[in-house]
Amino acid sequence: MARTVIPFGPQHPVLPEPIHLKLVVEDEIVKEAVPALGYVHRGLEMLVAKRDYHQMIQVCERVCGICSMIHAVCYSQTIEEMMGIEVPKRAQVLRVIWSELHRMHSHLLWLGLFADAFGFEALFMQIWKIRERILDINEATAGNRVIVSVNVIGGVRADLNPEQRDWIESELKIIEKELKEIQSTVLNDYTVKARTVGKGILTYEQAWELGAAGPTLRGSGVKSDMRMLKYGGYKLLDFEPVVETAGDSWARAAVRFREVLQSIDLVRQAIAKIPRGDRDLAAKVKGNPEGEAFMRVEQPRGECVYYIKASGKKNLDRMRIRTPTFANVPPLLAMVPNCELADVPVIVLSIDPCISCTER
Amino acid sequence: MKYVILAFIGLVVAPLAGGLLAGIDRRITARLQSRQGPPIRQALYDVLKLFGKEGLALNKWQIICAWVYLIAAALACTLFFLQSDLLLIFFVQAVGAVFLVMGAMAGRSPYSQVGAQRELIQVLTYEPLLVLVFVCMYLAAGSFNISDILAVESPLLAQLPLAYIVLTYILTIKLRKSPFDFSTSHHGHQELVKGVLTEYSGPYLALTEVAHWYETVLLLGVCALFWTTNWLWMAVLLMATYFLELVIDNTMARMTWRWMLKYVWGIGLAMSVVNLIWLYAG
Amino acid sequence: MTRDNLVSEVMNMKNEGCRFVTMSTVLTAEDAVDVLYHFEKDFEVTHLRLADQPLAEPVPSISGVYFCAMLAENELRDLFGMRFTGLVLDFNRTLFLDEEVTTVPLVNNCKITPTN
Amino acid sequence: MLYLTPSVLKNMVKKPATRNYPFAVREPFDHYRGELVINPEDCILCGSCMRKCPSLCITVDKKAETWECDPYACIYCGHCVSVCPTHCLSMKNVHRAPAPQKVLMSEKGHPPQKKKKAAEAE
Amino acid sequence: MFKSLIKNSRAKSPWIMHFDCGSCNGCDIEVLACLTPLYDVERFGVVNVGNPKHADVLLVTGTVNHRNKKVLKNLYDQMPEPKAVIAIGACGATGGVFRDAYNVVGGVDKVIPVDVYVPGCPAKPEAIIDGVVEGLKKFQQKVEQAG
Amino acid sequence: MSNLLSILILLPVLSALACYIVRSGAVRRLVVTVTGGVLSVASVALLLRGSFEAWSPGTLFGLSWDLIITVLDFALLGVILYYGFKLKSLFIQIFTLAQIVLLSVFEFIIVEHVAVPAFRADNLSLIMVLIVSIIGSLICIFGLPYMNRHEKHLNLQKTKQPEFFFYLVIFLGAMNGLVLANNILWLYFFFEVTSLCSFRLIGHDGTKVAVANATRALWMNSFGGLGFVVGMMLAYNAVETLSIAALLTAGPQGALALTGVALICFAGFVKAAQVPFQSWLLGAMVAPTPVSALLHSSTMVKAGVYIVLRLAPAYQGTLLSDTIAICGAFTFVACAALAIGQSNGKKILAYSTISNLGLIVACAGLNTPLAITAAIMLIIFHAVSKSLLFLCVGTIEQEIGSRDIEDMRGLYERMPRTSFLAITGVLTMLLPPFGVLLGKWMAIEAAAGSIWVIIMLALGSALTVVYWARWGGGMMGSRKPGQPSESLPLLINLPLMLLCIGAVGLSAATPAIYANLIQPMLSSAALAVNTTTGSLGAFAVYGLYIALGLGLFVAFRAGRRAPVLRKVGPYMGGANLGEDGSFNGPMNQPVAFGAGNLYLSELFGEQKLTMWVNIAGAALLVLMIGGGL
Ligand code: SF4
Ligand code: SF4
Ligand code: SF4
Ligand code: SF4
Ligand code: SF4
Ligand code: SF4
Ligand code: SF4
Ligand code: SF4
Repeated sequence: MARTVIPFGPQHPVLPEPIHLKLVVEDEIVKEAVPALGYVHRGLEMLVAKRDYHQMIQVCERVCGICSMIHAVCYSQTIEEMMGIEVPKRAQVLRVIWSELHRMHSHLLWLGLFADAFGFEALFMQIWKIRERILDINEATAGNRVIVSVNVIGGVRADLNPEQRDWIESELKIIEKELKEIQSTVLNDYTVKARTVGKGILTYEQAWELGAAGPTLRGSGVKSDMRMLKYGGYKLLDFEPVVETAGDSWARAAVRFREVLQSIDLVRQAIAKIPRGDRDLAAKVKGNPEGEAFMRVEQPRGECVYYIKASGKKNLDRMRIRTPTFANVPPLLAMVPNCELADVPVIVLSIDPCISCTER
Repeated sequence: MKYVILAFIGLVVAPLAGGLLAGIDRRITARLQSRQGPPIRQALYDVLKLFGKEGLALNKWQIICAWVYLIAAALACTLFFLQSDLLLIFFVQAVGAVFLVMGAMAGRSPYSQVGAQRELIQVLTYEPLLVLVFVCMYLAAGSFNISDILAVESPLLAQLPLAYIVLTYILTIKLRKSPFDFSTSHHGHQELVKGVLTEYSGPYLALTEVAHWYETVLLLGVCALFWTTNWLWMAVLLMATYFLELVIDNTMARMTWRWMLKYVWGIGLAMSVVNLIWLYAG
Repeated sequence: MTRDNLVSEVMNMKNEGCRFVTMSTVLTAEDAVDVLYHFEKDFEVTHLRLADQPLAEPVPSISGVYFCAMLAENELRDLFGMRFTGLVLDFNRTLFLDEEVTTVPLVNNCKITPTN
Repeated sequence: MLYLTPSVLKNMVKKPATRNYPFAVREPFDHYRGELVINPEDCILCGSCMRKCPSLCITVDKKAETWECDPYACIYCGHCVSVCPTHCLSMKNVHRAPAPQKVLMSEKGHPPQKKKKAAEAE
Repeated sequence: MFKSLIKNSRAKSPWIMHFDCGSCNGCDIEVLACLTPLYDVERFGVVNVGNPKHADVLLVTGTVNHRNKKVLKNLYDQMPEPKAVIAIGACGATGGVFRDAYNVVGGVDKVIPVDVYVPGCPAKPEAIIDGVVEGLKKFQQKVEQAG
Repeated sequence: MSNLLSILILLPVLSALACYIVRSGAVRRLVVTVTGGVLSVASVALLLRGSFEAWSPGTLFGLSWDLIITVLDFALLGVILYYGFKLKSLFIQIFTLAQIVLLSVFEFIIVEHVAVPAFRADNLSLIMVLIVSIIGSLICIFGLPYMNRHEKHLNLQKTKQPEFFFYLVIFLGAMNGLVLANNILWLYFFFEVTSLCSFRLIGHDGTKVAVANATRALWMNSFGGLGFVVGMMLAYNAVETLSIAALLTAGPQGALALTGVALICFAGFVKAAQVPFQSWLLGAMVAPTPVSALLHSSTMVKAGVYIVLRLAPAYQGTLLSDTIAICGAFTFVACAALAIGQSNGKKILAYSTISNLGLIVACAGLNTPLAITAAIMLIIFHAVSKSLLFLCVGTIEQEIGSRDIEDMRGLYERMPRTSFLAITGVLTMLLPPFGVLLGKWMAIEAAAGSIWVIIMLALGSALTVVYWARWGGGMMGSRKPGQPSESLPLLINLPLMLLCIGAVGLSAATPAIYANLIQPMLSSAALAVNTTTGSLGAFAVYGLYIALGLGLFVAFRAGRRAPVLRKVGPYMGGANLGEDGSFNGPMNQPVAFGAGNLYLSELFGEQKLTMWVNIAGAALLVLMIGGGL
């Protein structure tokens, strides 16, 4: 039987980013899938040689424009650990707020794209409509919609005033209401389930062994969320990770949808925890970092790892970033074979691929 | 004279109406998605623009196929307005459908090839159902001729409710609406990009678009035959049907063709058979 | 840890039920690197270090043990010009880079030596 | 099935959520980091912005007494604004307009010892 | 008459194709946001077709690198005339923060002619809409020059 | 009259002998070509003389022809039995022995030998003669250069063409005899001759598969022959005449006679490879292409449907009629479904043939004037188009070394002329304004009153669209300007061109065919058709067909005149390399274009589906024969 060879990408309307999959299909069943990367590779890790460690924050933010905030947090924490800087509590809490806002907008963005991948345009529109409110919050509080650039080594450089806090609370209420409205569509709609349930199954063992991360890992029943490490402001908050056990695309979607609701809760908790008196936003930074550090944080797509080595110079010796998608690509390669061609976008998107951070 | 006018309607007015309908469709779709949407005449602008663009196609077969698709669709539509035989109209439109597929297969493009295969599955799904709907109409009206069907005293819908539901399935497939928009889609975000239409460009894409308008009008015409006794109710029926299509389009995910083949065949055949038996018994 | 017991050490980690997190590499000299293997179990991270590994010498691949190390090893092939023996899916320096890039990016821009 | 029906029908009867940009422009947020502008009058060519800019897009040339920025390489992070000792840099709260050509922002700066004098070169 | 109809329709129906050319996603998601209810560029007849053969306007976000420059060129070549290219964000214009990284070639104009640059990092949806409008103006000029 | 009939029946026999005895290529070439020409002319002449009621040959050397035929009959069965033993096929031995016994009983005990006119011809017979003589001859002529190349491919030392053409040509005579026969014993004789010929032709190449398939063909057809003998006896029991004409005018005659008719129809079913007997015809694909073409289009299988159609008046209005319709419709849909799972071009053609024969049988079973008209139309147009397609596939196979439709993708680039003809052939099988579709249309209209039949027809015709459209579309392709077209021998080119022109031209002549040939026959059978409505009314709105034809013409002109296109490759997500559909894949390696059709193997996979189809088909057959009782 003759096989069709489909060049899926680098440019493809359902792939938001350039990645190429050579798909060999037979009767529209995928028999072989080989990826080609490198369409987004810029060479960021090398920029440490050309930027000082303060400037690198902005570069790290642009590893990924979606969870930029969390990259910056992770980078800052790594440097802070090396230099032994105590970040003011207010800054820690504020970092959580913006991080969780990023997680929400990232998850909603993804849910929309996911809906689009199985051809549910109206749902996409509905979700992205909700998401705009979060971007408005970012823009009003941090000065930009997606890449907020509020982190500096030692803290943050923007604050929330009481009116803004109230406004965020009221916006969150609206967001929560609108999310509840689409909840049954996302989780229970017959057509949605028909396209997601049982598609791209990753068992608990597979997920663990292939080194999956984030919702992809939690969708397979592994209780693993770096926020359980209680880094930064998270040590002040109640947190219990969201886990689903089915291991299919539906489970991953469900994890993310429930995490959005959880993030709303975390933001509320964090707002309540903003210290009253202490107005300190950033600690003073002196000198240059030295030594080695390894830091893990939870990004919307999962565990992000920074490894930094410095030797007391303005420029770092080495910065290594392992982003969650990098970890989720091998599981993806295990999920795609023997699925239907029509399910390829669904399965590929179900790991919430972020190629720009994968390739940096 | 009457026939000249009818032919004119079928040949010239119908596509314009189809184009406007496409615009209204997009506008309402936008509203359902809480968007403002394009102007009503947008579909006409699009096609006019396409006619002014550079034509790209992989080979001349594609161009021929695009033309045949258009001509067959136009002819089928004209025949409809001339009140010809339903089966004849069906076969003439099938010419268009087949050539669309063949055109997509004519080039070495994986996307249009896969699109063509899926389009064939769609043809495979709706054709028998459409024939059965026509047979139902035949049994109810005693003839395949539209003029005879028009002469029936009471609305066909009363006798053929299930057949009408089957027809809405067909309509969903033919209008390329979700959940059955997998061979090509009005929305670009689809795993096949544009499926059968991927390799058509510029004026040739415009031809297929106009042909699609003809087909839309034709199918709505068939729907209209279910309530011919009263203009008002006919209009209500058509509007309700079309609006229903839009709502379906906007409340469902795209399904796969395997699913469609199983369920639409199963349900469609079952309903047609029930309706047929009912007619035999009645 | 040495090059010889690398694979068996990694095997041990796997048998203990560890998850492979990633590998990192740091230049320690002009042409030598430290290779770090990071593993996780119950939120505890374990690092294995293959110290002062000369770039010219191939390293045994652990992608046979952890398939997911394949990407990381290919990346090091691209960025440091390292070689791995027994790599399950070898992109041979085409994971990220095209022939237009004629230097090994993270090794002080030395020219690449063309390989088969 | 059809869980979304109430929502879409509601959308149908409600006013669309669309902001009619560019025909109606909503009030911009105060803190939005939009177009970077310089008041060359106050620039003392100290070069702090040049050293802090993560995108390396500002060039201060003390000899030629020029301050240049490539707004098409600027990432609108605002660090230059916060380090500028004379507060001559600022950001509007609207974005910089798209243009068919890339032009450099190029200003004549004034070293501190001199008296202030408007000298713009464009 | 037909000719003038076509001409008028051109500016009313810009079909776009978006190519992410190694962007950090910041600009991408803003391009996508343009399609969503709040910005709804379909008001101007914009459709995101995702297929170069149907597109009139190419929106490019991100930096050009050695691998994707060939893709970019291919896509541009596959678009039927008349066409326009809009480079979005600092990366699309010059390469942005990344422009001195080893695998970055630079802005989009290193590979294909660009008609409009939209600054920003990321460019706001409003800026992108402005950019499309600006692009249409140029588009119209080009068409008029061609006759 | 007598001259024409002798030419039509005996000339092929003589020519065949000539081919066999004079083992020279040149002579064979001359003999076959001339025979073909003469046969064609004779068939037209016969048509012009019109139908005749009865005609019997005189005697040969004082022996009555009836006697000769009887002797030959037993001789023939003897030969078959011989092959049965030689091939060690128990089935053949049993069935043939049973036939010999029963036939002896029948001939020597039951039948009173009164003179019955041996031949008779109504328009149906005349049309069949035309098809056999003209199309069959063209195929034989095509076979001349084809077999030369074929043997070259096989590296044969000693040519086997004399036997080949012996059976091929004699086949034509037997077919002519079969369709003209009035005496049922004669019919039986010719029927058996075709069985034997097809057996020899299928096994011609002598490979293991060929022999096995030939054996299967023979045992199945012997089974059919057995049915024929039993049916003949039962029918004779009821009407007490050997004359088919008399049998028909008598109409349905009670249970036993009806069972007899059913059994004769059963023989026709086997011959027409209706399910569950489709396997012999599929197996026949191993034979050289002219054989397949001959079996499929104008001879063998058409003999089967001819018998069913011929007997239609004898079971009109009975339950048997309905069951025949359902059996036929089932074959139509089942084989169309099976065809979808195939990528072997010849197999697709085979399934399509069986499927279409099923449709014809269904029409016979529907047994209304409209349906009978549809059946005859289908026989005509199917024969022309199918032979064209077979010959095209044969030509293509010799050129590209494959009969797989996947390998024919983009064939236009390499063989523009043949692929153009093949595409035309596909279109004539599938779309209006071509004749086959017209037949289908009438069939659907005729079946509208019969719920199960119409459902199966609706499904079947949709399935048909799928396998034809993808084949036709797949053959289209790009061509670089100035690339030379392929060159073919005249004797291959000519039959192809004639058949193509025939397929298209005859469609245009449909109304004339209907008015002059079919209608008179039906009205003579006192079955008036109201020609002003329905599909027959379409003949009145003939203008539409002109419009559609004109549309096709306009489209082709538009295509030809289209401006020279800028060369751009197909859409490959931007990774395209050049224009031939290859792209830059992982590791920067070029990946070649590849495309395959959907075969839906889980739904239409041959193995699984065949089993179910066979079970259902057998059940339906039992129902049918039982229904006669
Ligand atoms: S996954 Fe990577 S590329 Fe994608 S948004 Fe996140 S950081 Fe950016
Ligand atoms: S890990 Fe992915 S989502 Fe998170 S910041 Fe990086 S690129 Fe963005
Ligand atoms: S006084 Fe001189 S340095 Fe200061 S702002 Fe003006 S030009 Fe710049
Ligand atoms: S403009 Fe940017 S690059 Fe230039 S000196 Fe200032 S900070 Fe550095
Ligand atoms: S706004 Fe854009 S161009 Fe400017 S620095 Fe940021 S990414 Fe680069
Ligand atoms: S805003 Fe940021 S990127 Fe732009 S010039 Fe200032 S420091 Fe540089
Ligand atoms: S703009 Fe401000 S920071 Fe930059 S050189 Fe002038 S005074 Fe210094
Ligand atoms: S311009 Fe900024 S937001 Fe846009 S892709 Fe480049 S770095 Fe990302």
